[in-house]
Amino acid sequence: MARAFVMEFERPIAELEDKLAALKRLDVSGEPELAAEIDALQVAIIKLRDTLYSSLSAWERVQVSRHPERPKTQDYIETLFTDVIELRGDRAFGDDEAMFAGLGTLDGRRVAILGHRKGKGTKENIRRNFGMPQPEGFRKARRIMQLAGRFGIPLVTFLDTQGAYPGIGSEERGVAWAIAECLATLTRLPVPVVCVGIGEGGSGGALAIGVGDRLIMLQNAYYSVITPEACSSILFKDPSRACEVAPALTMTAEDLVRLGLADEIVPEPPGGAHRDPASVLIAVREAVVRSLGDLEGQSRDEIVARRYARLRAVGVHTEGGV
Amino acid sequence: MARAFVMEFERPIAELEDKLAALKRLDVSGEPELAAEIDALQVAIIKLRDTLYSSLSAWERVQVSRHPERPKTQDYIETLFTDVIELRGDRAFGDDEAMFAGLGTLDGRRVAILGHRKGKGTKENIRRNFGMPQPEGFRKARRIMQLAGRFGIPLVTFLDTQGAYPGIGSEERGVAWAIAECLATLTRLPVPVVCVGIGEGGSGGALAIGVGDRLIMLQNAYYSVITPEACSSILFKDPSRACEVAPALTMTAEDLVRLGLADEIVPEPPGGAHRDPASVLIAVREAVVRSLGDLEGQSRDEIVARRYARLRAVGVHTEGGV
Amino acid sequence: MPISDWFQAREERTYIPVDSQRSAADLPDGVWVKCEGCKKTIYQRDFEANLDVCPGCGKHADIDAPTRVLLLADAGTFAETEADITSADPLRWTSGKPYATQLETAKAKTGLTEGIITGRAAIGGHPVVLGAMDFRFIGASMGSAVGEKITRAFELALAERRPLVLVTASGGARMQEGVLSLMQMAKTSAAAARLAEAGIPYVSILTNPTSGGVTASFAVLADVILAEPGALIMFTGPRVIEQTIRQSLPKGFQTAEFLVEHGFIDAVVDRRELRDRVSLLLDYLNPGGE
Amino acid sequence: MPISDWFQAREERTYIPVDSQRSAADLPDGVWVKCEGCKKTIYQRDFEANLDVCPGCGKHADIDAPTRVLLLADAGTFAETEADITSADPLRWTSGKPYATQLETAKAKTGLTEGIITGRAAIGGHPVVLGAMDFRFIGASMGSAVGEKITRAFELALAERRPLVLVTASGGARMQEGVLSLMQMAKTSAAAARLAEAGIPYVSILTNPTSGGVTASFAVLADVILAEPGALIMFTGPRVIEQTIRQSLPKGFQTAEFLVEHGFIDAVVDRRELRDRVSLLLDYLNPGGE
Ligand SMILES: [Zn+2]
Ligand SMILES: [Zn+2]
Repeated sequence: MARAFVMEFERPIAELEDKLAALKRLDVSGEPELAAEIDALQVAIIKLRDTLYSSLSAWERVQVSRHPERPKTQDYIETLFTDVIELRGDRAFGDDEAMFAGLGTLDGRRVAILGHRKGKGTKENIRRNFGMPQPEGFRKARRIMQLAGRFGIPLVTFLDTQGAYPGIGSEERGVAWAIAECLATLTRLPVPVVCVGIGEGGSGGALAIGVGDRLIMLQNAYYSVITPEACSSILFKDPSRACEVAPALTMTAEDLVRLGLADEIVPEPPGGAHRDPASVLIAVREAVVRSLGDLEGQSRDEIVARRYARLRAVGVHTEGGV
Repeated sequence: MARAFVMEFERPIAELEDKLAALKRLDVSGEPELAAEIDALQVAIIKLRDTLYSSLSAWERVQVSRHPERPKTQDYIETLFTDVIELRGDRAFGDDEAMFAGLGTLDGRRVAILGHRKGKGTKENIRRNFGMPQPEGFRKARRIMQLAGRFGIPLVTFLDTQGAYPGIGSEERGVAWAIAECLATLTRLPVPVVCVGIGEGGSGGALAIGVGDRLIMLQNAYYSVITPEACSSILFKDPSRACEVAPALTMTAEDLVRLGLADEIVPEPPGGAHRDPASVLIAVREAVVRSLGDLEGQSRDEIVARRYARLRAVGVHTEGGV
Repeated sequence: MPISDWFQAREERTYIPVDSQRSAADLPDGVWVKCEGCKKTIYQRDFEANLDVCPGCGKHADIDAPTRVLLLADAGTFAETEADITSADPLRWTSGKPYATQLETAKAKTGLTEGIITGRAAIGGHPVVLGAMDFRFIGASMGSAVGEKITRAFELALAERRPLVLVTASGGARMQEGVLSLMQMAKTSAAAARLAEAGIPYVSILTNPTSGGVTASFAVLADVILAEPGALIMFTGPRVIEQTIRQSLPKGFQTAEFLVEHGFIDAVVDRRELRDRVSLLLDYLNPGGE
Repeated sequence: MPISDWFQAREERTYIPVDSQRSAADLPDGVWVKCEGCKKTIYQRDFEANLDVCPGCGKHADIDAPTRVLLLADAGTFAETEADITSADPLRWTSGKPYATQLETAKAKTGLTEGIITGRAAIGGHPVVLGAMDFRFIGASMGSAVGEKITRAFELALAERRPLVLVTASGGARMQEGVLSLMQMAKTSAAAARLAEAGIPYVSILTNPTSGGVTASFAVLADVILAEPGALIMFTGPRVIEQTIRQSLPKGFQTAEFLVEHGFIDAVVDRRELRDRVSLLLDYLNPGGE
């Protein structure tokens, strides 16, 4: 795999890899020491990566979650589902390519699919606005939620966005209204909803399609009220202290499970999901199928009542001095 | 009243009025013949107007319906209703001033109000796009229909438009979709709906708020699938033969009553509603109040079922060779 | 018109025959048609085998309602309904060409009784109610008869809890029926809304051209809206808009692709994939239990 | 905080006193405030008599939640609910200023227990549930406690079939509660949607400033949305947008007036007319019979 992008905290690994690559370019025939050094380096790289990834900090996970080679919504849709039909447009203003909406079949189950859609490469990323939806994207999502509700089709969503796009048009066309209407619809949707955090889960833009009956988080995915950089900017007038605030924000998969917000974590290989996409995709598939199975057989009223109870329990406050 | 605008067919009256005005500027003291001539002219004008208006053609009525001094939606709202609250915006793109939406009280009844809103004078007309709504206007109307339905508030609508605005933005933002969604909502709205044709009733743009349980037409209002000019353009590649096609289009209040589409006609004074707005406003008020009274006391299901039956009966076709 | 007559009807369609010696019943190899997109000539036989899509440029030629039904319905499943509904001439319209004459001409030309065919059918094994409009019949404009047939299609779908699939192509309202024609927009929209309330799926397929009162009523009230490539879909026609705004319209304005970009259509689907796509959609959209 | 303390709380608000000798309990004639709009000085007494609206330029100064309740509720009708709900520090947040300290400071400064007051009240004789946010309390940001109080307000309105009136003012989510704060958007939206399903009216009044996660959840899910003149209402703050798009924003961007023009707010209402307008609205919007 071409190494196009190095995360800050992986610099030591990258240096070893550079060294290894240089050695490999030499002629090792009749140079047993060289060959041994290569072997040693390869082991060292694996060990270093295992060590680093055995205790990633929150901020390091955020970086992994943003890795350009990380599997994207489109990868999940293409790999997990068959018979996919994309449904486009908000019926009011536009079709937002930062949001995928459609139908697909997963292990024989017919479901509706929503997902933030980052691009691969600059051109696609520009078209998809780096996965940051505008109001049209949320309105399309809401339309497909309603379609799923009308026809009793379970909904699976993939979260991977830094948030709604912060532009003039977004505000002019009521991004807050669009998100709120998604939330109102999604929280009362009378079909099972399974959400999967596959990468970034930034603020209201993620939440708009990120509330359901099950939340599955990839190990290095995050879900946060605010990006660490933005939080750092507010607290310290300086975005560079993101690494300090990231742990405080309780945004990692582990944090979410501990807080009772996420139901399970799909482990990632050392180095992150992009180091072995197939294993991650298979594990996600398994988790989603299992979750959908768990949620089967409830009446529409039960589904809505249970989701309300689940949401109702979220939060920690003090009452009557306790 | 300043004579700012003369309709083609009223030219003979205008000429007599000019003559009368000229005589009146003379000193009549000691000129009994002059005084007698003035009296005679005044009588002649009244008689001529009575004669003309006793048998207006369809095309003449269209002209009257467009008279710039004719009472507008805003006049009806201000005169008939108390406690009016305007509700603005489509919650998606804009607020269209060509469509009024709000709440008001009529003879103690609380109702929702919709109406095409032409302006008075050029400046206001430009702001209100000459009463031709764009998609935002229809979406606002639909929102207020839904509000009325949710809270059991009867709806009164005032029709006065040449149609939806035929512009690029209208098409880009889905005017057809916006009108269709109005129709779907309005035809199934579980509250009484009374529509009043006060002037122009052009095509889908009028229909979008013009379907209900009662249709009251002013004597010179029209309601048509197409404007006579546009029809003439299609048939003869020449808009000037509007006068020929107007009667064929069956668009006058009388036509609509005969076809069973309108329930009653509010008579207008000779010369049209603008010659005596007060009497027309009072008559409209009386007709609307009576219609609302007639529609009281039905369940939501009954209302919807009766409206469907009413619509279901519209149209004349041949079946089984009959 | 019974289903058995349709193959014949299809043979009788009037393309622009390059060879004017064309014989309707048995096409010799020498019969060509000219693609309206790339202007190239194509063997009519090849053209029809390709469902009237130009093998060169992909241009979808307009097709008639019987052909449309043949392309969409599973073989032998279509059973027409309401075939005896046809237009009266309620207003005794004589402006321009008399309406009665137009109706007679249209019937003779098309072999149809109105601008739409409706019936029960199966698509990919799914029982459906299927309707297809035929632009050759006075522009498949919506008068009382078309409005009634569409309304009954909605009502049949509701009564039998079958999904409804409608293929539109229409010049809009039928002005020869005056305000009665306008009111068909409300009638069909009410029927569509009633079907939606009952949770029965409705898929519409907008084909070239769909405009005016048809676009602004039942055609766009579907759960899923598909369109054929290049189809012009609009409320107001381009000439009227140009006259109003006194400027020329952007390229691609009011095409299916333009409408997808603006959020109004779910997908543009090649005619050759339409049946599969509709069938797959119906796999997902099951009539809900009421 | 009992209602009787509010008049006192109102006296204690910190304006920008031109005369720094200002005594809280008894305002002498010499106490002035400076209008943030036209920068003119006004007798504080006159200013308060005018509901903190500048008599000169009409600028609406920000007011606190107790004052807001006084202005909206019929005299003596407000009975606070859930007054004992306050924020915990679930994440033991210490980045920047420790959250626990911020909470203590806010409580001391405002005399409130959280960034919102809720309760039963009457407005123009209509029994309602009324809530008002207080920006002085950590920007009335929505943490678990605010989210819980709002959710309970919706639930109380549902249980007693009373219309709900909420006055918003908020910096958005309370980041000191991390993702728990984000989830309050979903919780409050669910409660709002549930109230709407039951046909109970909900009127929201957006005041300066309302932003972020509050705007993008319960605040805009109302049947009728009013706003005060000049109020800034947004999802993303102007600085972040400017940094993203690298251009400056149009004049009036994100004001209440801007949002009316763009279709998102029903009306901008002068504070001095708000009570009457809400009361009139409630004349029209009756809780539907379920
Ligand atoms: Zn071609
Ligand atoms: Zn001032």
